[in-house]
Amino acid sequence: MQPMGCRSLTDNLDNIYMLSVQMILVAIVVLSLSGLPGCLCSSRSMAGQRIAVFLMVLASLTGLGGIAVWLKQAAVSALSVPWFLPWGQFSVTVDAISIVFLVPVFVVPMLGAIYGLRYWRQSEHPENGRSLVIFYGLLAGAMALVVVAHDAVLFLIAWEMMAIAAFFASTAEHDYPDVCRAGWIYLIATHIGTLCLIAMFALWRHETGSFALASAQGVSTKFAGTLFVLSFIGFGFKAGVMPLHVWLPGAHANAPSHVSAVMSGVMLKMGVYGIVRMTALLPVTADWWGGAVLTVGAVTGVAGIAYAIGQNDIKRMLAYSSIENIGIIMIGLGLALLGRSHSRPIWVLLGLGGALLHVWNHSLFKSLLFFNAGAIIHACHTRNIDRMGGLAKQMPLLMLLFVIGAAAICALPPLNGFASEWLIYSGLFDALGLDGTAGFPAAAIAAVPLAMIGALAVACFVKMFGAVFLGAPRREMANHHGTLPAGMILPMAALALGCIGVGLFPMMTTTVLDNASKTWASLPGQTASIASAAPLKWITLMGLVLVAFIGLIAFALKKHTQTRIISKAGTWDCGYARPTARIQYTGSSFGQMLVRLFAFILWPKTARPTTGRLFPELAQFKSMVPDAILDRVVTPLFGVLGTYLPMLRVLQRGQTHLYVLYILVIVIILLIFSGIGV
Amino acid sequence: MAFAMILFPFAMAATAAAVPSNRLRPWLLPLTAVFFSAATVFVLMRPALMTTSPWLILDPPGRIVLLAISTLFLFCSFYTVGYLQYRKERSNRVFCACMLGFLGVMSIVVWSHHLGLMWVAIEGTTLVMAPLIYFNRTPRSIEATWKYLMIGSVGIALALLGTLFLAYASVQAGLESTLAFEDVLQNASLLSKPWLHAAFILLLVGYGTKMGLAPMHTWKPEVYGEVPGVVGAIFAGGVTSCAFLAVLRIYQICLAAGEQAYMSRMLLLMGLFSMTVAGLFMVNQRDFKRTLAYSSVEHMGILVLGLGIGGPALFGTLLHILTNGLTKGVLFLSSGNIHRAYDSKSTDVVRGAMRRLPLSGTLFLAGFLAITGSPPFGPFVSEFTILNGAFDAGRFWTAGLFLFLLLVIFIGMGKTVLAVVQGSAPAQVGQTPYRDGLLTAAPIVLLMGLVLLLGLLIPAPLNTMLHDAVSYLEGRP
Amino acid sequence: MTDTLIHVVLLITLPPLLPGVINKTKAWFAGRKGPSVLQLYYDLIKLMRKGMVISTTTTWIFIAGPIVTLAAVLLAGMLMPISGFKAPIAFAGDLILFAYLFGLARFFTTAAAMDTGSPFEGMGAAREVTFACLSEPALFFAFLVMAKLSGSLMLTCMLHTPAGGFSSAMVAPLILVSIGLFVVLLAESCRIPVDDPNTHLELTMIHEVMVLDHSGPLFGIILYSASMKLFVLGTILLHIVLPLQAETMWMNWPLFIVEIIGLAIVIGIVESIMARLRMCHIPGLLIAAMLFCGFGFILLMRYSQ
Amino acid sequence: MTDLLNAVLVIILVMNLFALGTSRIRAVIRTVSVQGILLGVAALLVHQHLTIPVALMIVVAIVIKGLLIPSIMMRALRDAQIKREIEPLIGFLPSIILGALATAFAMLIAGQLPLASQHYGTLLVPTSVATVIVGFIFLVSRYKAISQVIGYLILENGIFIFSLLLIEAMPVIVEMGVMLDLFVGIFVICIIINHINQAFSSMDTRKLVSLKE
Repeated sequence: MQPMGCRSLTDNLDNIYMLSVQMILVAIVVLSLSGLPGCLCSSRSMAGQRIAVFLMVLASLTGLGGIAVWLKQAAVSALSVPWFLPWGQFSVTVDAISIVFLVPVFVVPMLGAIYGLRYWRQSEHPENGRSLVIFYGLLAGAMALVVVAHDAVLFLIAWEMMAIAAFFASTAEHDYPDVCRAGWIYLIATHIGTLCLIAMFALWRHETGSFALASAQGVSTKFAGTLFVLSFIGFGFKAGVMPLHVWLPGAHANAPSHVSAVMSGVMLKMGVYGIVRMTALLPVTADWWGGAVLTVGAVTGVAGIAYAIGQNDIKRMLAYSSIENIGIIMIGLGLALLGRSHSRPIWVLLGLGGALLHVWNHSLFKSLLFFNAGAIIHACHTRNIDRMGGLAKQMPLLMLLFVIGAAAICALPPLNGFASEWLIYSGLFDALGLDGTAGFPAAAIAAVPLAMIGALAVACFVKMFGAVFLGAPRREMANHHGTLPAGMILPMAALALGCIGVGLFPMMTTTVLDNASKTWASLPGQTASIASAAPLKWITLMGLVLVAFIGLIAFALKKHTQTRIISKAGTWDCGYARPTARIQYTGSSFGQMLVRLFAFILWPKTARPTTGRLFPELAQFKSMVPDAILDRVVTPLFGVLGTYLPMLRVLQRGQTHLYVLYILVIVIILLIFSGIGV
Repeated sequence: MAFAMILFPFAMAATAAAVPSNRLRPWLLPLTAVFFSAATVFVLMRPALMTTSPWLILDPPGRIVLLAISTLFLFCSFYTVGYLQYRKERSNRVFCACMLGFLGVMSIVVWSHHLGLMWVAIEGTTLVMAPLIYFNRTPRSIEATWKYLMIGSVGIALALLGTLFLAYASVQAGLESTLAFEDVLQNASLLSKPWLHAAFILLLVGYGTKMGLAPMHTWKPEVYGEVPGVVGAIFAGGVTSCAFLAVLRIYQICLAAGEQAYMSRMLLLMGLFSMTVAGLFMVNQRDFKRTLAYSSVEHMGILVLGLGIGGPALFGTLLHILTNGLTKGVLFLSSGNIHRAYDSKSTDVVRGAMRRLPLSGTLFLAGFLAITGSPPFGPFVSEFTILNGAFDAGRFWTAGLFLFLLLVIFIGMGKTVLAVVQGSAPAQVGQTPYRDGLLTAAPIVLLMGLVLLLGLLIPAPLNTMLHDAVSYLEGRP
Repeated sequence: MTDTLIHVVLLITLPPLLPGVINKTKAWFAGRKGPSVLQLYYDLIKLMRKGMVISTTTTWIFIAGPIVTLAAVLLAGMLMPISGFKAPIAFAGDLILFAYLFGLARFFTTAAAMDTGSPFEGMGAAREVTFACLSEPALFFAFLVMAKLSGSLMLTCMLHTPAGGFSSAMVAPLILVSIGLFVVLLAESCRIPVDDPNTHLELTMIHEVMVLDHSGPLFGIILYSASMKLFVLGTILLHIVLPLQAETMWMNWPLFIVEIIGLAIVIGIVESIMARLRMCHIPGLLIAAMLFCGFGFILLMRYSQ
Repeated sequence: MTDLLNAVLVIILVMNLFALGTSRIRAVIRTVSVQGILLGVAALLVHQHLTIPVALMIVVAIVIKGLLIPSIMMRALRDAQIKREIEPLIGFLPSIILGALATAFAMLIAGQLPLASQHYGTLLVPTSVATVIVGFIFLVSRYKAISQVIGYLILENGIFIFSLLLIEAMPVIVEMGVMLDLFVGIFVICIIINHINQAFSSMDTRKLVSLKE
């Protein structure tokens, strides 16, 4: 992906190729600064937020326009101006890969901002509303910059701006200890990641001689491996790959819902972008890269969704399911890497194509679901699904949107999740070596965990759906906002339409995906396009047929039952005299069997009451699924260090004469160290 | 010119001692600082003025230190006015005089091109800072002053011994013995090695004590914990930089003597050790001012580490003098405000600073992010350059250790800082009247702006200054 | 064209026969006369005539459940080939759609069960999704094997016997896979030993308990699509177990009918000679099935190297 | 000439040990002041041909080290009304032994360091190193603030002894600066001691441990 030369800003202002880059840059600047005008307005008024949202919408539309312009000519367009840092240049490049990731960056935050206009009214949150608006905009802008940066230093700066903005945005309510803790864990995790990246880029410069993120196929295998590992760890932290995901559930659960939506729907993908970008630049020769990514992906996927089933906090469930989806993306990416190392274009096409399409899809349905969760929390004033229930009656529209999102994330036809997973499946099956060639059957086995993920996802989202919307309300929902404001519905509706659209007409996306995979790897004989590799038009057809069947049957049934008596009665109580809402199957009880099944990875905590004696008093049974890595490995480790390291403080007990002694000692040590033959 | 820049602050100090009004006196600082900074800029633009006498030359490294300190002092002086308005209860005569006195002594250090004179001046800084530590007149501040004086004097005594060794190195080599920097540099290669080595060790330890390298850093947490924020800023950004300049001179001599390998071992050892100690002592640190002290230890370590790596890392090291100084200013001044507002330094009491003091709290947090090397702030640029230098020098393990220690320090420091700024203030906090005022907040904002600027671009003149300094250090014309 | 027509006709008419056959077999084993083999047809007709009682707790999901299920199973039936003939709908990768259609059906069935708010139906739904998580992987292992054998991603080709029959090397994997698939078939269509369709204790049931509240035409649809699911999965299994080919093409139709009825009888026999497993042992059974298929795949890979 | 010088230096060494050994602070201060005067004498001995500035410097040294500083310390002592050092960290006898060891060690080190031709045979280097180390022992082992100052003074004396080696190298002005710094330093320290005495009503540095981790 060589940029078309590096011209200076002035002499390519008139160049049509540059138009798209310039539009995108403008969008980035406006997005990043969108919150600042609000500082002039009162922090209790809505004015600031309104201005910010207006600017964000404007900027995002500009950015999307830039993407459209780019798609017209679909050539790598680069822009670079000299920059007064010890190193190199301010240079940005827009190529097919950037485009793929730019789309969600410009779509989701915009919708989130509109949603936030109703969900997080600055007038109702004077203490944090303003800073939230500022950092929300900065987050969006920084992410866009990350995607187009073509210089390692610029990339790092954008990357850290993104991380910090996300930190401030997600800890908006830092009065609550949980929020602080989650933010702190996130900050540590992201910093470790950044340090890995810093090391990686320093090594990169040491190897390639410059910070330009230009193709480096000449790098020696050893260093390529090191660079790959460093970047996979560094970006893996952001993407939330197991076991580097520790920060993710807490941060997502404690952030305001529209921030969670952006973090989960877009920011995690920046980690994916990083891996995709680096693997595009590096020479992929060894097939352990692909194998590793594939394995990690499979583990991440299954473990992620298993954890999701174990939770009862709606946003934690969604967060873990994001981890699962990252796993799916990694499976696709791993297959593509194998395709690179075995030079099998078809695997690259299907693997990378599926992964990138899933990036889009996940950003659609996951932000839809987070918006939805926000509305639910708004209504129920709790995040614990075991206390909800029967919401469908109050909010039928919300339920419809939820069903679409849930079905999509379970990859059920005819929605978009199915399209991308179908591509990945096809690629995995192709890895069997169907056309008699050797193939890489070990990779094909990944189809099995993928299937398991699908089934578990159904379980997870039926649990959530049932516990939140269906059945009877478990406790009288305190002060409902019976109807949702349109400002919150519209963004969700837009996303839902996106899910349906991509699900029914996936071939609309193929040109971009083909471009991206060509940019990613140019293998001999890589002329085929995804459309030719996998008959996507059939997906459309099947989707329509399915819808038609459902319609027909429903219609027939309606016609048929018109003449019949339809009587209403209470749910059959199986002869139990006085059923109450509390005897319903809760989310926890729904997931309990699976939790026990997966106990070997989940390590659930259960507190059993001991009712041995006669006349036992009131007892209660508690069970929860904490994050094994975080709560059983990381936290204890830090605890131990926190208790034992401070013991060194005996060295600083305030006695001056000891301090003088240290000086004498170090002199002697240095004399010895320098070889006291002086 | 040198005399002007040296004598003017002393004259102003004398005036400050003479002025009777407790209210007007502080304004002498901004006045002096403005003129001094103007003079600094004036000198930096006219190479002709940089040589006054064989003993008083403003060489390239000196320029950078001068720029760093006078900038820091400029902002601190305005802050001081604001600060002293809250300390009406006691006379600020000595305080102002000593602040100005420091400016004078500092400019001797920067100008002096004679090792003996430099030693005298640096000892001078020790002496002028002592009354500033003692400003609060509490038993704790007496103790702090005592420790500072004892440890500082012992260190400086070793530095003197080292200086004498260096002089003797030339005598023993049968040369005309001298301490004039240029002459020593001229025939550095002829110096008698054993004496040179011994001298290097003593000077490193001696001036290292003033810098606050571990394990000679022991005075730092005690002192920084007690002094007013602005004095802390002068310490962490000014005094330490002066001492580092001294180390730079020694480095240059040993480099000229072809002792790079020998030095690197020592410097890397001291640097990494200082960073380690800083990191370990930051863990679960309750007193946020002590945390800043350890952060200062860490950054002295980074400077020395940069020297140890040498060659490719020198640029970053010199830049780090500037970035570290300014960022330390931000941190100490804002922490001073927070301390004033809560009347406590313990994170058990000090919470929710971002709610209580939106400006100072945010600046404190931003300063933390900057000092721990997050892009896009100045320290990131310098530390990243040092890291790249380490890679270019092929010192991969050093680089790895460096990054790891940075992580440890980030975690250690972050816990304290976040505890301070986040959350909501506990109820029982005594309601002090303090609110961020123009004079106590604006300077910090501007400093932060500078730090951010240095992270985004390095002005061309500064760039050339740094490059000059590097080539000067490496003895290239 | 005619083949397609016959396929559709069989798909729509034949399924209700299978439960009848199964029950007849069981009755015969128990020495009873038992209901007519056409019993389910009668039941369906009766149910269709009835009205409906709908719980006040429910929403449209309750009604959507059976409808979506039927649609999904129907489409799955269209994807599945019958003996030698090409399936009405066939394209590369249709096997994945096939599998996920059952996922779709499961989503809405269980959701409809949760919709009633009845604890028992929730219990059933939980069991349904839990066991599916184990049977799906087994199914996909089987798919992998078939795909490798046939070198195609199209059910029609995958299930079509290669010209020279299977090489002896392939027999062992195929046996393992067909055992696994048979267990999956029993689990998915809720037969003993996994589930007991005609028990009357809600606590022990899986599928039946989920539909407690459905009545009249809706219940009819449910029973019908359940039998169709049995039919579809059975047909898949038959392709692997008995890849017989009549010498003349049209003879394949009657042959197939005989085969499928035979399968129903086998299931009946299994149901009569086995007892229902305890709920806590069912995962073990399904994991065993998964391992069978998995070993089959690994064996196959050994051979194909 | 050299023998005479060495004799003086030996006396200085002995005084170090004496200072280490005695518990009467007053006596220690006297020892140090005498040491200061002896240093001046040594300077004269090192210098065959005397120049005005050097002579001046020697006089200053004698005045400051021998008279001024001791008198300041005496006053501080008077204000504090203390006579004896409390039982130090390292007892008196052990610290004498340590001092002796230090002297031996110093001889060893000095043997390692090559000397310029004109300095062969002088004990200057070992004496100075030994004195420096003795100063350190004082600083480390004594509890009374005043004794620590004495230790610092002994340290400075050691350094001064070394500076005799290159008395012509050091420009007088610098020497003056050094002297001045030393003087002011001690002066300030004594002021602080005074304050310590008022604030803690004692000179025991073990009371100065409120600042710590």
